[in-house]
Amino acid sequence: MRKCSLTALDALFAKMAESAALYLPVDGDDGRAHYAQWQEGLHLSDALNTVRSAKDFFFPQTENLMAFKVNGKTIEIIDTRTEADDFIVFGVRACDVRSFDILDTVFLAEPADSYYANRRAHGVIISLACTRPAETCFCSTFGIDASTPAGDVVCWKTDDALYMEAKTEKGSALMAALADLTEECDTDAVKAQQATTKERMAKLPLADLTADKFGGGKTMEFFSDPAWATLSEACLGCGTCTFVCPTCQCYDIKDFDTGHGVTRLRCWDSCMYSDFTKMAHGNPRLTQVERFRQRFMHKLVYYPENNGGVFGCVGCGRCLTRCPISMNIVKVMKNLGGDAK
Amino acid sequence: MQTVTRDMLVSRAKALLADGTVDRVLGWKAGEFTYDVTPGVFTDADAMEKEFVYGDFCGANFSKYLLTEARKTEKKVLVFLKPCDTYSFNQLLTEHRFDREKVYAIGIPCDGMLDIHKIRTLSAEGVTGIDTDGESVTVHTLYDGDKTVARADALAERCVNCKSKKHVAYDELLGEDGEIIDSARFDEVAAIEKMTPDERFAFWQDALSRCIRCNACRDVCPACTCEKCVFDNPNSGVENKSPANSFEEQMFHIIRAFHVAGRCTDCGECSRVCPQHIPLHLLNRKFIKDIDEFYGEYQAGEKVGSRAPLVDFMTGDLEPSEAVKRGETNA
Amino acid sequence: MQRIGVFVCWCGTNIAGTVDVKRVADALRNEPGVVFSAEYQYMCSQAGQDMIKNAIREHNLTGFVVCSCSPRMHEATFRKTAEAAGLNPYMVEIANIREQCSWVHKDMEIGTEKAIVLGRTAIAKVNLNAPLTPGESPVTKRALVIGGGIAGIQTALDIADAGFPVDIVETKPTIGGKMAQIDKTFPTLDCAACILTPKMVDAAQNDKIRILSYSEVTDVRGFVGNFSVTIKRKARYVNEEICTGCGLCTEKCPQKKVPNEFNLGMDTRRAIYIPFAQAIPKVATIDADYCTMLKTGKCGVCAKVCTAGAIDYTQKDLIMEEKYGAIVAATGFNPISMEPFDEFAYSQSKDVITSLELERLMNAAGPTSGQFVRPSDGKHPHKIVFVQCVGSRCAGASKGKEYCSKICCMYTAKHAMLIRDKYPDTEVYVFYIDVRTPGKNFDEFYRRAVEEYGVHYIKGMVGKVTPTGDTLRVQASDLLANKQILIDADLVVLAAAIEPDKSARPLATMLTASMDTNDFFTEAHPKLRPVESPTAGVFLSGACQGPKDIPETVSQASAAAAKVIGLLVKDKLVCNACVASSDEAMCNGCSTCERVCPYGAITYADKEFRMPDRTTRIRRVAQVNQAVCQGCGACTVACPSGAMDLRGFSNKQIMAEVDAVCK
Amino acid sequence: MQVTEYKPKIVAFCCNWCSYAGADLAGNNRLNYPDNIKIIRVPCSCRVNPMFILRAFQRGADGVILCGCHPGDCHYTSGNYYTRRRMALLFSMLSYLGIEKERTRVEWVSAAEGAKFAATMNEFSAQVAALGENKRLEDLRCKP
Repeated sequence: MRKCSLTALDALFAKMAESAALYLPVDGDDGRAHYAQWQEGLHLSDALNTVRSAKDFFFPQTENLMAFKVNGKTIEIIDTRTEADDFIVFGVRACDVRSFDILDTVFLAEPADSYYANRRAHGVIISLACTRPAETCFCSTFGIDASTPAGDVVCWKTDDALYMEAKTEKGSALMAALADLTEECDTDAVKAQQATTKERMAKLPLADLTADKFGGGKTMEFFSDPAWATLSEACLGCGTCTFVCPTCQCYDIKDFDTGHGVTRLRCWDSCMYSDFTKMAHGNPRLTQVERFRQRFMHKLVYYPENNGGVFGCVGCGRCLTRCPISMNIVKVMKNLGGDAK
Repeated sequence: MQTVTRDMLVSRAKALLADGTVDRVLGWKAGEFTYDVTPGVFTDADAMEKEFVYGDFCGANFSKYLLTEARKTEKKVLVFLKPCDTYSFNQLLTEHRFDREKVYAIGIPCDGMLDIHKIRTLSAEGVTGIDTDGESVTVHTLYDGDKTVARADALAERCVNCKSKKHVAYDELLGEDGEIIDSARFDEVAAIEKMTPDERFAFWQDALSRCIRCNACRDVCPACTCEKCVFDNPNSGVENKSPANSFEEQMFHIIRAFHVAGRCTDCGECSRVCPQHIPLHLLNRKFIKDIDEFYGEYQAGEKVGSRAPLVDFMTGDLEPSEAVKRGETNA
Repeated sequence: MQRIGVFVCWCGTNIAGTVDVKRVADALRNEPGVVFSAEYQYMCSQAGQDMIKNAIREHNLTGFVVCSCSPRMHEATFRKTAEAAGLNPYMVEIANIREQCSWVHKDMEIGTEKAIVLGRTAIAKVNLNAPLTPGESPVTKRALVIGGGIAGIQTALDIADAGFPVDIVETKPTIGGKMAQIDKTFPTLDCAACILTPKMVDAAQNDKIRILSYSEVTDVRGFVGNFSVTIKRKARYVNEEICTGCGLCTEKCPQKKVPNEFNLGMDTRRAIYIPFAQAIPKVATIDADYCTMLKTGKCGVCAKVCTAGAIDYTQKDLIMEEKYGAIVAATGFNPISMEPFDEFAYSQSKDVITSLELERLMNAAGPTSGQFVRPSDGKHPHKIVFVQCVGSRCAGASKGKEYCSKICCMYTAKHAMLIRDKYPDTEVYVFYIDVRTPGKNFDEFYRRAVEEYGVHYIKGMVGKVTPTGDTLRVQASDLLANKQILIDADLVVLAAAIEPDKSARPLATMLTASMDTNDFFTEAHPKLRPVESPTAGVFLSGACQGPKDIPETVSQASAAAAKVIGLLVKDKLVCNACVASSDEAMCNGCSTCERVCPYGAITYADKEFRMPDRTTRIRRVAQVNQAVCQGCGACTVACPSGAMDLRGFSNKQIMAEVDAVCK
Repeated sequence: MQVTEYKPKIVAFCCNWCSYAGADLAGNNRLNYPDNIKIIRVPCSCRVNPMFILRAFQRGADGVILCGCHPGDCHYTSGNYYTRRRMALLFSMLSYLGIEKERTRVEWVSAAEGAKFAATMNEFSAQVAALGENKRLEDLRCKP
């Protein structure tokens, strides 16, 4: 384990930014933290987490897949793929780091999504342990330890220093480059912080929430639950929960007519939208009840069923704070199966 | 704290359920925390007793839910309307969006609703509970103990700039009706108008670049009730699912605001729900301010059946070139 | 996928002089959808049209673009060509490469490039064109003539002669209009009443003509062939059916001080009156502004003396709604007010009069019973000055009209001649800017006034008229002699400009007929369609379209009648094919479109729909009456969801044009 | 160095009854105006949806002008009155968003005003040219 004094943090960031674009959470004008590319004068936010997750760097909301150039009656196909530039995402919390396991399962399984794989290969994730989890946090429900995140490099920030530990080859390479700015250290301060954080985790309002009743093989148990109708009755059908979610991975592919050709792009889609899964014959999910059910069944039942029991939620709590009508996965988990609180 | 209490609403709703006037009640259901109440439909007294809550975070405008709820009821659906909601209610009636006969509307006074984001910013993260009492709000937090913030500071933007405490539609009123307020709601618009074009462009580029095109602003908007929105219609020429670039962001927000121009009651739901805190109300209010200044004051939803400014004209209306000059006080 | 043909016209050298037509044809051949492209000297010629027809057959064209002159010129021609070759006429688009390209630009390179873009734009549109079929609407075989002057009367008589019923709506208690006030007519000098009143009687006796006097049009709805008109029949407090027109009441009425408008206020009439002896209908009318009975409830003399019992003080305005297939505007003219022309002392001296006032002074039935005397003292005038163009041809002036009132030169010559003829002891001076006499026998008439009757024509303007004791001091300039002139005149006659009647503007709004800046009705085409308004089914008769003398008015009146008859003989009208239509699946029924429709073409219906969620719902949806819709497109923009679209100018078509233009 | 004069792309929506005829008249009278202005014929100025204007900018237009009958002279009686309100609000909004107000215009041109049509187009083209390329309401994807 190595550490760097907080007074030298800027120098550390400057060093990192030399070889790759460095993104880190900074406070925005709206009083909330957003990712921004580091430059002299930008400071790491103290906020618990960013509004949008680090997913955006690897699976951006809009991505051009290919292009067609049209000239009169001829069409030329253009492969727009290029090798990605190296980049570093700093300050990813434990929950969001876990989301990459879920995204990787989807995008890196054969045939791998070359666009995603390209970014994963060139991106380094530096995680940051939580110290003050919020009332909306429930990562422990999914077995995540907020005090000890995964990542290429893991960091703990105390009052005076940033403690760092490489976890992967990419991480080790990065730490080697930072050797001049960091010093080897013991793990006492980190252990103390981890202990405190764990205590805090245990006292969170949602600490007792479990996903035990969900998982693979539970489709029949929950699919026809009458609670779906009441849970979804106020749902606006917007995509907020989907678009702030670090694990949602659905997309649509569209052709944009540029006037002189076509840009084929993919963009995030939301299962909450009425035209999601719309096919030639219409839409198999007729009402918002079915769309709403799909989103939560996917995270709590279908995904674990297909992926060795891993849930499709990481408990980051974004949907709890962002949903316009305050409906969210926690309320769903508590109300399904006749287990209303 | 609100003047009307949960018990007042529940007892009135129960009575109307009992006497057969209504068979559905639109109300609020408690969440995990104080602030995360969810709109819900109640059909029996027991459920109401168990789950119905009312308080400073019950800001959702129920009028749009009437589009679906009024179709489901056999008798009438009971809806509680804050003063600002009644304007949306009337506007929807003007546009024939639901059957007035299927609705029983109770006007409830409103003391302003609180904004959880403002409370978090003013107190601390990790809000486990909120007590309001008169002019102060006590916030219970995970790590910073109890914090007190002034109620006035915690009010949602739309409540700070409340335009009316007067109900323009109801079947019955709980408590006292208020007055139309001479609010300062256009001050921010005026401030932007005073900027240079470069500053205005930078301001909006910054705001609109945050858009994630979740459509929450549209989906919550009581004026957006199209059977098929142009942004979801592949044949409209403007359909797109993502804010692919700054043009898409601009186009979405210009068209969204233009489509509700003259129909927007300034209920403020769009800004409330925006997960990216884009000040959408400043777009809508720009149109309202322009309409007021160019064509005379007009409040959408004040009267059922009123003629919206964009489907009306005067032979002596000002020319677009003049309008642009007047709308830009900096010039 | 369309199979589009492109035909580039040279228009002789009109296009080919500035546009490389071959290059245009070659470039457009490569556009998506184009399967044939050619150029030719004159596409609109028979040979050119045959070339198109052959290409349609040989290449199975589904649509074509003609790069030629303005669509306003030959769109109809090429649509007919398409139809003749079995193609839907709406599968044709015109790229305007003459008026908007070759005639605007001088450089061949620029003109050619632009022509290619315009052609490409038209191709982009045709790619999205769909065959359109115009609807049909029935025709109500009855006409409405608004205005009962000589124009309205002639139009009504001609329409009635063809066998169609006609209503004449006249705001005054009698028909007759301005001509009834005129004494003699130029250039024949026959008496106006002698030729007008028989026509008035004809109209009254024609069983196809209904005269709605003392009435106004208050609302017009509908469209060509199907107008629905609201007419207010003002209360005249006399039962028209019973009144015999004996005139006893008009003699006995104690209220004697009512200014007589028929004599332009130069004498008085009673509160109950018949405007003039030959009035049609010859019935009395009570002037509510002056009638003591109506104002105070005390009097009732007329009711007492009326042996027929026709007086009805309780009569109310009657609103009637009638259906018509065609409407003729014949609202006529008025002399403009002389108030702003202080320099002529019109308001200071009774002896400064307008020409129309002179007509009444000289008329045997006028205020002086035909005695030509000064209004101030009843003395015979010996020196008379006529001032021409008062308020006419005032370009740039703050008062008056820019246009020539056309009739003044001739009636002034008439007046001068008549006075010199009857009273050889008078001296008559006419001040003029120009004397304009372009009519049959007009110049001969004017020459007679000068040569035979010794009227002093002086080219020059009167600067000022000052009442001085008994006379009027006229200061003027003689431009030909280049000197100032002072004349002490006994009478000054002003040839006041004429303007459209004030009722024309609101009527035009109701009719959705356009007007020029002077409030004259605009004709559909100044040369080729002079008696039609651009609004289908609305026709123009008489001075409401522009200043006219009587013969011209009567010819136009008959021409308008011919157009009306041409419309009314049809059993069905073919409607505009480019109309709005609502996609009911997307319509919200919000009523926004209805509010902007100027024709009331949109209505709503509750219909049952199978919804995407497989439920059934009754929804309120907009429906467009295709016979009523004129295709302006206001509703398409008002509609927030885009459910309302316009055939022939659809959202997609216009956006495709935008794309092609910006490419 | 070769200096090429910057030619802005301009879309002119013209109503069929007045302005399009006015443009024809300009041609009849051989009045010159820039070739970079391309006319799109619409039945009435009220047919022009704000979406068309945004579309033009998206597709690379540097200026958009709407021409209709003079107020009061609309072939459809009231269409241009609606246009006037719609465009007043739209243009004011564009300006509010910091987009140059000189890029948009509404002008009333009658069928008799060929000279006004040409003069307006010359003037508008010069005005837009002075602003340079449209950068604030552009869609980079649509650039060639």
